[in-house]
Amino acid sequence: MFFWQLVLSGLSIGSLYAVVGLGIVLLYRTSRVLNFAHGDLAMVTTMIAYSLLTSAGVVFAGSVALTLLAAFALGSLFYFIVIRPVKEATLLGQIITTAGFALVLGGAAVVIWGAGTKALPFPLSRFRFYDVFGLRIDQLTIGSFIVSVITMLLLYLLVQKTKFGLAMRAVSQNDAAARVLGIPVRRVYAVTWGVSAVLGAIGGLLLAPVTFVSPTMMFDPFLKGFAAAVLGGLDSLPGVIIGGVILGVVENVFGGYVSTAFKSTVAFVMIIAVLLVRPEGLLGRKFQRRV
Amino acid sequence: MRENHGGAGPLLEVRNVSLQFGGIAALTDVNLTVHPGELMSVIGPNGAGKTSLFNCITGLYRPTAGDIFFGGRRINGLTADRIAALGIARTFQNIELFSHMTTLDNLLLGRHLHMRAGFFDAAFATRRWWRNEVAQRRRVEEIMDMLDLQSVRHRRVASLPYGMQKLVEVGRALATEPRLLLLDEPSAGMTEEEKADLVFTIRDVQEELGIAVVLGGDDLRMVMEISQRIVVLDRGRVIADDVPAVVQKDPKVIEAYLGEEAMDPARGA
Amino acid sequence: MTQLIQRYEEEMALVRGGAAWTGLVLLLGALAALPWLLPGYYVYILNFVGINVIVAIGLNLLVGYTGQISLGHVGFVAIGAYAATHFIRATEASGVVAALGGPFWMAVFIGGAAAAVFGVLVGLPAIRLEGPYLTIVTLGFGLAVQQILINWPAVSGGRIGMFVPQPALGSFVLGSDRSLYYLVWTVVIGMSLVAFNLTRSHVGRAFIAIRDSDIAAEVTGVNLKYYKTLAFAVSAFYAGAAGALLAYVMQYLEPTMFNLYESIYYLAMVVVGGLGTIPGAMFGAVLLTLLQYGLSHAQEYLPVIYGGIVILVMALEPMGLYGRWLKIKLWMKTWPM
Amino acid sequence: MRLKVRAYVGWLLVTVMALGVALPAAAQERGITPTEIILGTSAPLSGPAAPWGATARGAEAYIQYINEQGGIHGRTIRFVILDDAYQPPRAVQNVRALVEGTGVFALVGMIGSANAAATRDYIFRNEVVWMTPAVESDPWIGNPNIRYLFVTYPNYYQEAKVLTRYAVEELGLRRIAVIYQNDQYGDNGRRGVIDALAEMGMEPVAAVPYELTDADLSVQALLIGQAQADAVILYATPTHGAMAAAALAQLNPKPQILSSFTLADPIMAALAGEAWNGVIVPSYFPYPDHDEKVARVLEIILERNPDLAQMSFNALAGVTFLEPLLEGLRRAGPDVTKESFVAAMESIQDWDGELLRGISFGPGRRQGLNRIFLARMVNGKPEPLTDWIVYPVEF
Repeated sequence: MFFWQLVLSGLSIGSLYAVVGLGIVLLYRTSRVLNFAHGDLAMVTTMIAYSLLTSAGVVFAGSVALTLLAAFALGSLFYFIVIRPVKEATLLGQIITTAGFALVLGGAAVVIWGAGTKALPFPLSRFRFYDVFGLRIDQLTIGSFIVSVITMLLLYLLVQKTKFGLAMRAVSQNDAAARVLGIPVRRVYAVTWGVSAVLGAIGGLLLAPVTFVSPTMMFDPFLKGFAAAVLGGLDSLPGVIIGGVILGVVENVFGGYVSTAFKSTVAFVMIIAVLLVRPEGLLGRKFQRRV
Repeated sequence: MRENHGGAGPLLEVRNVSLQFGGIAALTDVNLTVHPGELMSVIGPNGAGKTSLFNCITGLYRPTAGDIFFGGRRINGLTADRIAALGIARTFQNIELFSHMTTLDNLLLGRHLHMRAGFFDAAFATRRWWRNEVAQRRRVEEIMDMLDLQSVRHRRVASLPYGMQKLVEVGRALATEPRLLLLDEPSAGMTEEEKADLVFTIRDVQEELGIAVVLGGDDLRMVMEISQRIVVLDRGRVIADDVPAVVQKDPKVIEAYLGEEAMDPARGA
Repeated sequence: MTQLIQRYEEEMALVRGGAAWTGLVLLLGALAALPWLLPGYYVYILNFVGINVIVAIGLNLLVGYTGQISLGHVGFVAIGAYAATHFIRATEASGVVAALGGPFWMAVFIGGAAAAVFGVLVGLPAIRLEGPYLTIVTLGFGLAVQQILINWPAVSGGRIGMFVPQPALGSFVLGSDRSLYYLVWTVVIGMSLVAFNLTRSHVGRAFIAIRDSDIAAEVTGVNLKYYKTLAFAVSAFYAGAAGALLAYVMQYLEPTMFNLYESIYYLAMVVVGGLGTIPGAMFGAVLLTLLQYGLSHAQEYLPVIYGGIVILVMALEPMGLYGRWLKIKLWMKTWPM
Repeated sequence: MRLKVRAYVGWLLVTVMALGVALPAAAQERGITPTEIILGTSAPLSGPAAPWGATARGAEAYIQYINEQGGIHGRTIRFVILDDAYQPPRAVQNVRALVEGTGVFALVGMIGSANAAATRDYIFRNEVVWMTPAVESDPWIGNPNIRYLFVTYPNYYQEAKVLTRYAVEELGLRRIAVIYQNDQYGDNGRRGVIDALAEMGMEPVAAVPYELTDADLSVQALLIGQAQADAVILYATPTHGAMAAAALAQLNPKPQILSSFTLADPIMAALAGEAWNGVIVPSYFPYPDHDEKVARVLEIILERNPDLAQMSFNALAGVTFLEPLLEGLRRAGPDVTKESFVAAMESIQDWDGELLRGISFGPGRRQGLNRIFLARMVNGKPEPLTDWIVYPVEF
């Protein structure tokens, strides 16, 4: 029972890693930008939700809607103001630019909202339980699991079934060709940034009842989301979901049976081991050298 | 490192080489021989497998089946740098220069194999390193003279005109002092004038330096003009291997090219 | 012919022309005089500047020259710092090496060498991995080093930390800011010289060749495995040596000092200063370290300012500060008199 | 062209900021001028430990109030706060800048074992007055260099012993476990629990660490459940304390939580919600809800810095670092010197301040505080359980 309880809580945190990682992957496969500000973007949008819910007194559903809108705006704004001018930068240049943005967001959050930890009023309770096959599951876990799955489905529909998704895939294959075909490449990038930030915001909102709201709340979840993305293969959306779930379960089982002190480290050791065997991640496309 | 290819044995021998990507066959059962000092060409319609063949020979791809011998030694399975050390140099269809380096440095990199100074010599600028470096520079100087590159000596190669870049690439390949030089579409994108110069250079290389040259499918008129022998690939298979006059009339070759368009000597393949 | 050779050697020389020599001598003179002109706690900052210059130069060899990303460089700094500290403690206890004139310079070497060994270990997977995948391996390395140090008190002293004996030359203790300053900056100058040597040699050319086109480098005879691993080893050596100096300057080590943010700061120094140029790495390290230490008064605004500068530089000057400097120099040269 | 102008303006900005390494004023007799007393601290205002920065802000607000009342013996107090972002190298630099540059009379507080450890040799060597570094007591016990150090901060180790004994003797719980942060603070708590149990011939049923970067403590809680603990002693930051409490609340049966005083913050009830109900928490100064003087101080600092409302406990703790120093300065009179200040501090015996109660220093005694009391959190409000519990003075 102890084992299955560990697996269950691993699944629940892993699905949140996956939601965070989805934003990273979506952006990477469309624009080849590795966004190190993804976590801090999510944190800031969660802070916005907090302000809406507490100071502004907006109802929960309304706050969530406004927060997701804000996330979208913030993400695409960052693309237009910062990323587009440095579009030609190397992978490293982009990492540094987004890391700089992360510092700005993290610093601004401390200045605006203060450094303290806050509680986000959340409609689901961690203290209402259901017993299923002898396992204890709380309302929050069930709720956030359902929201994660819905988010993944919606993203699937967006990417696979809509015209915009098609444009996104075309741009990810070859942006020059896409431009020739009349696809508004810049707008596709900007929207992708927006959608990615929205995914981050959903992750942040779902994590808020667990990690609480503070300027550092996304530090670990971002690293894990990134790790899940790499584990699954950076250009594979199903990959990051599988990667996140594996990561959550493995680190929990390791923590439960071996050591809680090395719980976080084991995730990265596992990734390195996987990459040594499959350099492109579990479901990633193999990169072929072109001459 | 360099072995002597005693006698008149073949310099390069490609035996029954096949290459597959996933389920797609890029090369099927290719046989090919290059003799020392020879100037030959490998041509074929687009996607016939010329570049794949070059990549197999230079160690960038590993053939799925078959063997490649160079100077009597089996080289498939060796890393690209080891093959380069044995004496095969090449240029690329889409220029692969070190774009942030100067012409001089690009050519000096061609001398990398000939540096007899190690890491610590370099780190502490020992006399051995200094001597070596000067020796390499002298050799590079000769190549720059030969290719007429002195005027762009200190220019970053990315800022050079296209034809000039192609020439720098040839220079870099020559700087390694190869016995076999593979030129993958060297004249693509060149002006007629540059093409004429190139023919001149290729002949020089082959005749004066005694290097065997393999031209990868290029301007057909030029190929017919200078090649001693032509191998024709079509969809990864060798369909002809003979002197230009015979190949030109081979119905299989004409048919292969007709797949796209009637054989037009002025058209690039 | 002799004339030709002289021309080559002239081209290969590090410092060309009288003006450059004068500038260099002035710079060195200023460096030597600084600790006598500034209060001690500024000299302490300059020691950190020097340490970060070393890390940045080494990181630039890896990132700027060879094109391999490392987000875990702080791990190498940590390994160097702890290796050097253990060496100093052991020799101090035994008194053997101290008799030879003090282990302080050897500690710098030991720190570098220990880190270089790990550099090779991290460099090996790098041969197969590209871009973001390599990033996560180095990131994981950095996090793992910190985590292991935290949980292995025998090596790190755990979270209590570990105190570092002061460097000694025989019986002469070099603990003051000024003597540490000369130690740090001598190492800075020596290691910069080595870096300059490497970058103008076939080794440096091979690094750049791998960055610009690894395929072409390989078919031209560059052994990718060797040079990629070498770049990691050399870069780690610089970081490790800097770690040893950090141990001396801080005289105290604690695992939380070696966190992910430090790795990002190091990368920022290299990028802000200018990728692929040694003076650029120096510029970046000096500027960003001074900012970090100098803006304590700005208090919680520092991350915003720091991040803002990084974004500003990336947006306005992708070639970094050094690129801007070269343009200004060119502009002054062409200024109509 | 416009782009170029923009670029140059950008560069100008960068250069000015780089030169912003402000030159400090020269100091005379350190930290005491005819009109001013200069105090300083290095605190984490940014970075992962930024919440602790509220201690410095609380002290700052209180000093503002003191100055508005006319200062001390006609001198106003200048309080310089430098940010170290919780990084030891920067803490060292800040302390040096404060001592050598600003020329402070005393340093107030210092957050984090590593920062205190990195700076303490320097502070001792330069004989700087140092008020209450917020760290464990181990480095001070038996240390001959602490003449200018005055501490009114609870001893984590002794506190853990008090909590453990209370759980066993008063609550009758037998299966005691501990969840602790994997650092000096947590280790002190863990050792206290183990030693107190050993004195009673018992052992903890589980001792589970977590890392400061962990974002979810459900594994730790499951391990506690697996060990069937009926009491958990918690050594954590407020955020992790709340995470742990929420995760422990999912266990069946739910163990009794006893936590370190660092979790005596009102934010805990907001964060952990009903999971914080019934938790037993010590404190070393009375709660504002029960004590008018404390409530008044809280009012004073919130009037001057309303942002501190969400971190009122940290802000008040910052005032406790400062309070004995102000008393010492008052007692030392207008002609204060460092030595007369030390003598004045040593004259403080069983003194009640606005926040602190029963503080004593003396020649050879630098641990001014050795008492805590326990309270139970009921619906977010503390209900006192015990009177002051006194533990041994060790330094």
